[in-house]
Amino acid sequence: MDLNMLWYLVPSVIMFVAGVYGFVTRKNMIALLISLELMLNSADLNFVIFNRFLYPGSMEGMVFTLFAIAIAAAETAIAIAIIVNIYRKLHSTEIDEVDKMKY
Amino acid sequence: MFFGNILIWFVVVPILMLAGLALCGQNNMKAIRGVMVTCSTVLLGMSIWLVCDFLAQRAAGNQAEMLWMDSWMWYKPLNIHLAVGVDGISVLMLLLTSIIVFAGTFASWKINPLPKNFFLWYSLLSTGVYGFFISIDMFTMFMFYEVALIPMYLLIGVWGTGRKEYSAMKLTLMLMGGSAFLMLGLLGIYWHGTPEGMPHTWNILEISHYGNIDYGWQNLLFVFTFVGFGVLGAMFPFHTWSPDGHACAPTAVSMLHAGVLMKLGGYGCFRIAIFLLPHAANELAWIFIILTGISIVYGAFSACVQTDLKYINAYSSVSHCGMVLFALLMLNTTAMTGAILQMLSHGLMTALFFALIGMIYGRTHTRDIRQMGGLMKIMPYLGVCYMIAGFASLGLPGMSGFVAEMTIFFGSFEHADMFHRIFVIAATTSIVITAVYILRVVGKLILGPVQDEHHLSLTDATWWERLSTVTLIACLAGIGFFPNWLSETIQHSFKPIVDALAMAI
Amino acid sequence: MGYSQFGAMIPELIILGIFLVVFVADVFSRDGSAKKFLTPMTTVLFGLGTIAIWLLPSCEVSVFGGMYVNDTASMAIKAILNIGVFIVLLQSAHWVESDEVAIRKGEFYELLLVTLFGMYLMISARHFLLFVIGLEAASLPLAALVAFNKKHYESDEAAIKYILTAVFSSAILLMGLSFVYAFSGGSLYYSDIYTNIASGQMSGLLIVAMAFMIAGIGFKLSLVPFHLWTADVYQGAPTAITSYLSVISKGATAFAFFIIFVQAFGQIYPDCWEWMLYAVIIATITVGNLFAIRQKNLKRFMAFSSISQAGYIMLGAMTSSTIGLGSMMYYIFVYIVSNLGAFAVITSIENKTGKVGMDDYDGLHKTNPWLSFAMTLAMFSLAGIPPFAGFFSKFLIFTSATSTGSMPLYILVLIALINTIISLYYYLLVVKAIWINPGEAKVEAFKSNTGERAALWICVAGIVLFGLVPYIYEYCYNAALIPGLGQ
Amino acid sequence: MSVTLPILILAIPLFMFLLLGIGGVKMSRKLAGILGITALGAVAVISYYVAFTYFFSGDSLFIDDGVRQQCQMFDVTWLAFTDRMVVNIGFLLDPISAMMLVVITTISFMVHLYSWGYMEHEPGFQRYYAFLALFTFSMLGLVVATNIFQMYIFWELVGVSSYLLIGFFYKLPSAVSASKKAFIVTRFADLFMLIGILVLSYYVSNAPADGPLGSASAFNFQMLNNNAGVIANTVVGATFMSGSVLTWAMVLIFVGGMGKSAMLPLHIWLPDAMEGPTPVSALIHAATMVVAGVYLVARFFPLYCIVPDSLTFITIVGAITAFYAAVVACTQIDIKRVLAFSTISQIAFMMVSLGVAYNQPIEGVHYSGLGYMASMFHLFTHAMFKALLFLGAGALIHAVHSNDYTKMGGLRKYMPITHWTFLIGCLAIAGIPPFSGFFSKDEMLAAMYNNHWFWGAWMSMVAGLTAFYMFRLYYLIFWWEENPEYKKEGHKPHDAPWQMSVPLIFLAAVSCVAGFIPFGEFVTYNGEPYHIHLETPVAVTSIVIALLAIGLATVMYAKKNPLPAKFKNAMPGLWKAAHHRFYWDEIYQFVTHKIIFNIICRSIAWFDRHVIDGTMNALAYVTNFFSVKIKGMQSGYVQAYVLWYFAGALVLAVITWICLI
Repeated sequence: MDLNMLWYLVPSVIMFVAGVYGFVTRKNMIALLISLELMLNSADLNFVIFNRFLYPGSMEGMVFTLFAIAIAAAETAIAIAIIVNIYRKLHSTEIDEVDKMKY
Repeated sequence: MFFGNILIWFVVVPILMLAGLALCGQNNMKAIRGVMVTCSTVLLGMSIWLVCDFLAQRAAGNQAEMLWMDSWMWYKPLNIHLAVGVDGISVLMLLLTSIIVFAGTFASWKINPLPKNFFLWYSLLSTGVYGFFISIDMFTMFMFYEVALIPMYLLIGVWGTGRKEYSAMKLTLMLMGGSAFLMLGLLGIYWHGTPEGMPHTWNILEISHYGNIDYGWQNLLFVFTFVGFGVLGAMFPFHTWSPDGHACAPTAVSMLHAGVLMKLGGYGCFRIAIFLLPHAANELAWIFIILTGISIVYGAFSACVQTDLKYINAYSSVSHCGMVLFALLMLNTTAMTGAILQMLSHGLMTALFFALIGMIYGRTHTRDIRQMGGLMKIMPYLGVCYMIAGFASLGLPGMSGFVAEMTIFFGSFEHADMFHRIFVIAATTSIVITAVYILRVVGKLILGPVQDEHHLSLTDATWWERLSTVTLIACLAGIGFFPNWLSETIQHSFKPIVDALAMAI
Repeated sequence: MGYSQFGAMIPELIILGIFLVVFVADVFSRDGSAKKFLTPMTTVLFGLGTIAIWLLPSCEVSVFGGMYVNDTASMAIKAILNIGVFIVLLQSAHWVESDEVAIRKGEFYELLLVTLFGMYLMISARHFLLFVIGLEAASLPLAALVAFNKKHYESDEAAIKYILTAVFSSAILLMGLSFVYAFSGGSLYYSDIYTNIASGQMSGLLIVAMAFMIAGIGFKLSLVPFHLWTADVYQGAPTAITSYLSVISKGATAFAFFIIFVQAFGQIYPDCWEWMLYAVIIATITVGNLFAIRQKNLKRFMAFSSISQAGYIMLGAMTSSTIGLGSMMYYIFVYIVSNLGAFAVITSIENKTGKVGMDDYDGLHKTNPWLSFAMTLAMFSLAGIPPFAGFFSKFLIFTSATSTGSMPLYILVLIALINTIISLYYYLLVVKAIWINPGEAKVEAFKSNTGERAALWICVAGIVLFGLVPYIYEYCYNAALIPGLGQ
Repeated sequence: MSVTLPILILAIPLFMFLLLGIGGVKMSRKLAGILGITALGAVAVISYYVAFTYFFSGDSLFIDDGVRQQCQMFDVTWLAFTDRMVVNIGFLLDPISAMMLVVITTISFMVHLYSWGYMEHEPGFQRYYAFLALFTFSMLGLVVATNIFQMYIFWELVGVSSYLLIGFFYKLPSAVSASKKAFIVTRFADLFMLIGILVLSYYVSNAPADGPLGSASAFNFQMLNNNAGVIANTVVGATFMSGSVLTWAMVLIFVGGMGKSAMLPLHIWLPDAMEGPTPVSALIHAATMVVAGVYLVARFFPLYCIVPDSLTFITIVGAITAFYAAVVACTQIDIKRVLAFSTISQIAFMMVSLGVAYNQPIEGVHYSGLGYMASMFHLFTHAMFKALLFLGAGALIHAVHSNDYTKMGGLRKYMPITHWTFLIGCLAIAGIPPFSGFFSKDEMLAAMYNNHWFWGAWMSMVAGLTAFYMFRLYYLIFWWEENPEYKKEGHKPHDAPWQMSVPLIFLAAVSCVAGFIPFGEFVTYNGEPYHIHLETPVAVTSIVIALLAIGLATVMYAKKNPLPAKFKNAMPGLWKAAHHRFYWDEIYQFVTHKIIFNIICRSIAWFDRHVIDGTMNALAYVTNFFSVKIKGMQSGYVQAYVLWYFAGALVLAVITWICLI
């Protein structure tokens, strides 16, 4: 069996969709962060796949992925800090409770 | 030289007026009045001088399309200039503006509250109007046009009466809606008005000289520009801002707005829509003739049943301004001349009306004609003035209204097409309906027995009110008695426009 | 290659320099009253930096193999943004001295400067890697800034909404970018992408990629429907940050958007993203306006107003020409002074009284005529009323949008114009509250802080002069004369 | 004759109007009165001089080879619509205008003098004289107009002066509404006149400039009248609703005349106009303004002759009006209204007389001269005796303080001067020789019989009715039964002061002798003299009819007796209808108030408020509606936001995909 690009891409897309789905349906903010992480990773994966299969001669996608991972880490850090802050006030990490400002 | 051109001073003086007012104390009436009277007198003097000098130059054989032409680059990348120049029509419009600003200053002698802010916005409004009339660059024209529109909101909202907030908002939004269409039209003219290889230009004369806009675009842009200006010209069915707006505005603002600002609409219609898009004007005029024809009759009929003095006058303005646009659309020199005469006449007359209504309202605190009566007995001066204004409005010979209406009717009837002539006949019926509503008001308000005992103690006009009204009446009668020089001046100025129209058939 | 290449990034270096000075001063000074110098120092330093950037000779620099390009347009937009940030600093001077924040003001300045640095990178990036780094650098510290009022729950709610949406949008952007990468021929340089994506080879993937790119960048611009975080965040964030978000971050992103879509995807403009942008602009202007009509909280109101303004800004991107870019930069500049003018008033009043409701402005002119006056001017300018600058910027952006003469663009402009009427309505509501609504003034007379007043003066001067003086536009236009753009 | 005098004729009254109108408030009554009377006296003298010069000087300018010429004393451009449509203000001197100058200034002077006594105690005395001066100015301007447009200008001005004078007692609602009615009805008629002028001038001015019409102004009377045939040929192809355009134009112009001259159905304003001061009624609504319609037809006579259909129209309108007004006059109670209807009837007489004056040879004889001349002659005599009657009525009202004859009766003993002068007036109008009315009426009847026996017979009947109702009035006022009120102290009626008596006597004298003026020598349609000769059969018949009618009136009204009541009861329906003027007012009331005001105006106003305005409000409402509808989008849940976000991106992609691929 020949492992062509599609074999990698499909899981990546599934990851992405799972991330979106998780983000929209989960109630816990930490779970949301995990979903986001899934999405980011799927994008990273894409970069690597395309680099590996389409442009094997260059490294741009790989390098990009490294940066993206770093950024994802930073995002998570800040998000967690904010979640902690919210937890102090609401004693909850349910995303549904954070809806005071609307319309 | 920027300041060497007299036209620039028509904008500079109002700006100085603004600056002068800004330096005055909020309630220092003396200083505020001083600034206003000085500047408006200067403006009036300048306008009169301008008219005289214009006539002198024309008499001396200066046949240039526009006089005092000058152009300063403003926005280089888009070739936007501050281009000024006037022809016979513009100088008359400037004169009209000056007269009404002058009269309006006296009509709002005792404005309250916030006199300083009132005059600040008032001056800004007049800056816009002056700027509009001196510009021959579409951009600056449009800019001044909007400058003139927006102060209305505050002027009505703060100093108005009745449902002022609603009216102010409606007026502002509708006029801005019109200018939205207008702006699109102007953009179209700008981008399509120059031949390949020439820099795009906003200059009206240059665009008309190129005559480059293709017919499809012309039709589209004509509709946009004409509707855009038509909203301000109170064209049916876009006139509905006018009754409410005028009814709620303070005296001087109604005067300036109905007297001058509505003329911006008519002026723009021929200066831009008809002049620059002659082919479309020839082709599409009939649509707007129907609309404006409706305006004329419809406004007059509506005025018949109103009970609020200002509403009556506002609907009458719809009718009269409808006549302006109607005549412009007939696209011949005489009718268009009539339109300009009607602008002048209506401007003065309606300003007089609003001034008088303001004065009456200031005394009786009501504008409902059912609650007043026999004012001739109580305040004979105002009563007589009201009757004079009424006669001017219904087209009494010897008053400007007659001259204007007759020129319009005879000019419009010159149209070769039967359809147009029948519309003219329909439009002439307005002179009867006008008589009906004017006499109805005069009969109820000025004549007849005194309705309200409390009114018996009221006083007649004060000196500043007299000054304001006498100025306007003198102008009305002046035009009515000696119309020919005006008519000739205007006719001459229409030559380029009529030529453009003739070329485009 | 060499370190000398860093020397070419002068604006960034200036920001970095200020950042370092502030950072060091903050770290090595004692807490408490001793930090009083921090605010004036930062402001002065930043002011000097701004002047320096304005005075820099605008020569085209391209370093790191073309990843970073500092052309005239980039320089100009940086200079413009710098002024905006300077005004933000001035108007936040009072707020940062408040008890709650004073202790952390160093962090405030540092984070602010970092985000600005990120925006500079976005602006100058000609390679997607640099762009993404810049974008994130601009975006993430902002989350911390939004949460800066940590005693206030709203601030936290705003922050969590912001950060979650921001990360989501980064994911979308990266996803889109990965698809782009698939077509790019192995290089993420804009210019390489431009040559590799020709209009012939349209595919579903590319369309999705474009949509995701627009969504990802549109998040920062708060284009509809990617805007939903905006209102909540603007409302919850400290006012200084709200004003910063509404103008600086928007301006930088709009510029980057233009550069990316013209320089990288210019080839597929008519096939693909023209219509996406078209739809998004219409939605942005309209929805922003429709929401703004009902708002009672001025900060939230300004949020929706800024959404619709973003739509107008993006009109400049509809034509990939010099005039479009020039008008867009000009619009951003004018928008900066107008919006910040409004925010300066809102900040002053909020700092004094804590009131941000529109009702609280009833009869303001009786107690605070100057603030009323400034607010009126700002509203008029935002609504596009001459002779204030907003009119000119709107007019010019409409002019640029119609410059190709194509009918759909005329229709777009018409829709935008009709929307200006709605926007005029709600801007006038503020004016109405100030001047017309009856009743006693709810805000007592006060004298605002020097910094706020200075900010206000700058804004008012800008509102009045930017339109009447043509040099600003000419500056923008000339700056926008960069290669690769049509006239 | 220099142009100074014609200019003065117009300028003095105008100046007096301005002087008294602006400065009157500051003047004493006496000064204002004297100024007004003196000025008008001066105008009268000048007018006499001008007319005298015109008729008798023999200047070749005025009479050439025995034919009287039209002469434009001056003609200055007032307003130029186009090269071919130039409005001039000028002074046209020809037989009819010279005659009218005399009539107007005479009556006006008499009225000025009379008013001094009559209006002595009224407030606004100065204003009254100002308005009189304005009216005189306008009327003079009207008759000397050199072009139709000038005529229209002054036509409107007389309308407004009439409005001002009818509404002089402005505190009385009835006066206000009467003045309003007068103005609006005449304005309505003027509208048709304007349309007529529009049509006429359109075709004339668009005739080729190198054609026979030349490039003269299309308004000019001389040009139009001299080229009537050419004009008819020019517009020969143009028809509208199967009528020639020229016919339409002339009929429309005539409708303007119908309004001013109170022809059916536009007569309704005139009876109401009696609300004005009585001298005003004498001047405006009896002698001068109301004959403007006749004057207009006479002025345009050559053009009317070229389209005989329009003359037929004039004849029919006139005939119907004359009969109608005469019948109504028999049943009125208010003496001024009787006189008003009598005026309508007499003017209709003149109209018929013009209408029957075809310029076509009948059995080889041009009869047109007769009808035209007779009409003008009657205009002249009628002005004198009708003014006399009105002024007499004024004296009565002055004495009795009422307009109703029921409050009078037996006054001959108390007011001899009034009585005798009134009687002379009645005899004149009844057509009894040797009073002036006989001669003019005789000529008119002759013209009518010459045209068709029917018109003659019909109008003879009207003449009989005229004699009847005038003497009914006369008897009821001066005979019948003496009002017991007079016996009371302080209520004794007496003759008026000299200011009022002098005009009465003067006009009575004129009415006695005016008939002997050889009118045909002066005023004819073509300027050639026409020798008046009595047509014996016509004269005898009409005298007999008049005497019979007077006899009937004597029998019925000379003494109090039940005969009138019997007649009334014999045909109550007819009497009631006639008394209510055949319900014309009610019909108009219905049309204007119920239909136009209530249905059209109100529905338009409603439409404006609710549909047009409603549309604008609806736009705002819809905007708001959507604003509220979409607020759910901003639900506050970040997950929903993200869902929108993602869905938005996908939708964007999908739509683009569908559209492109």
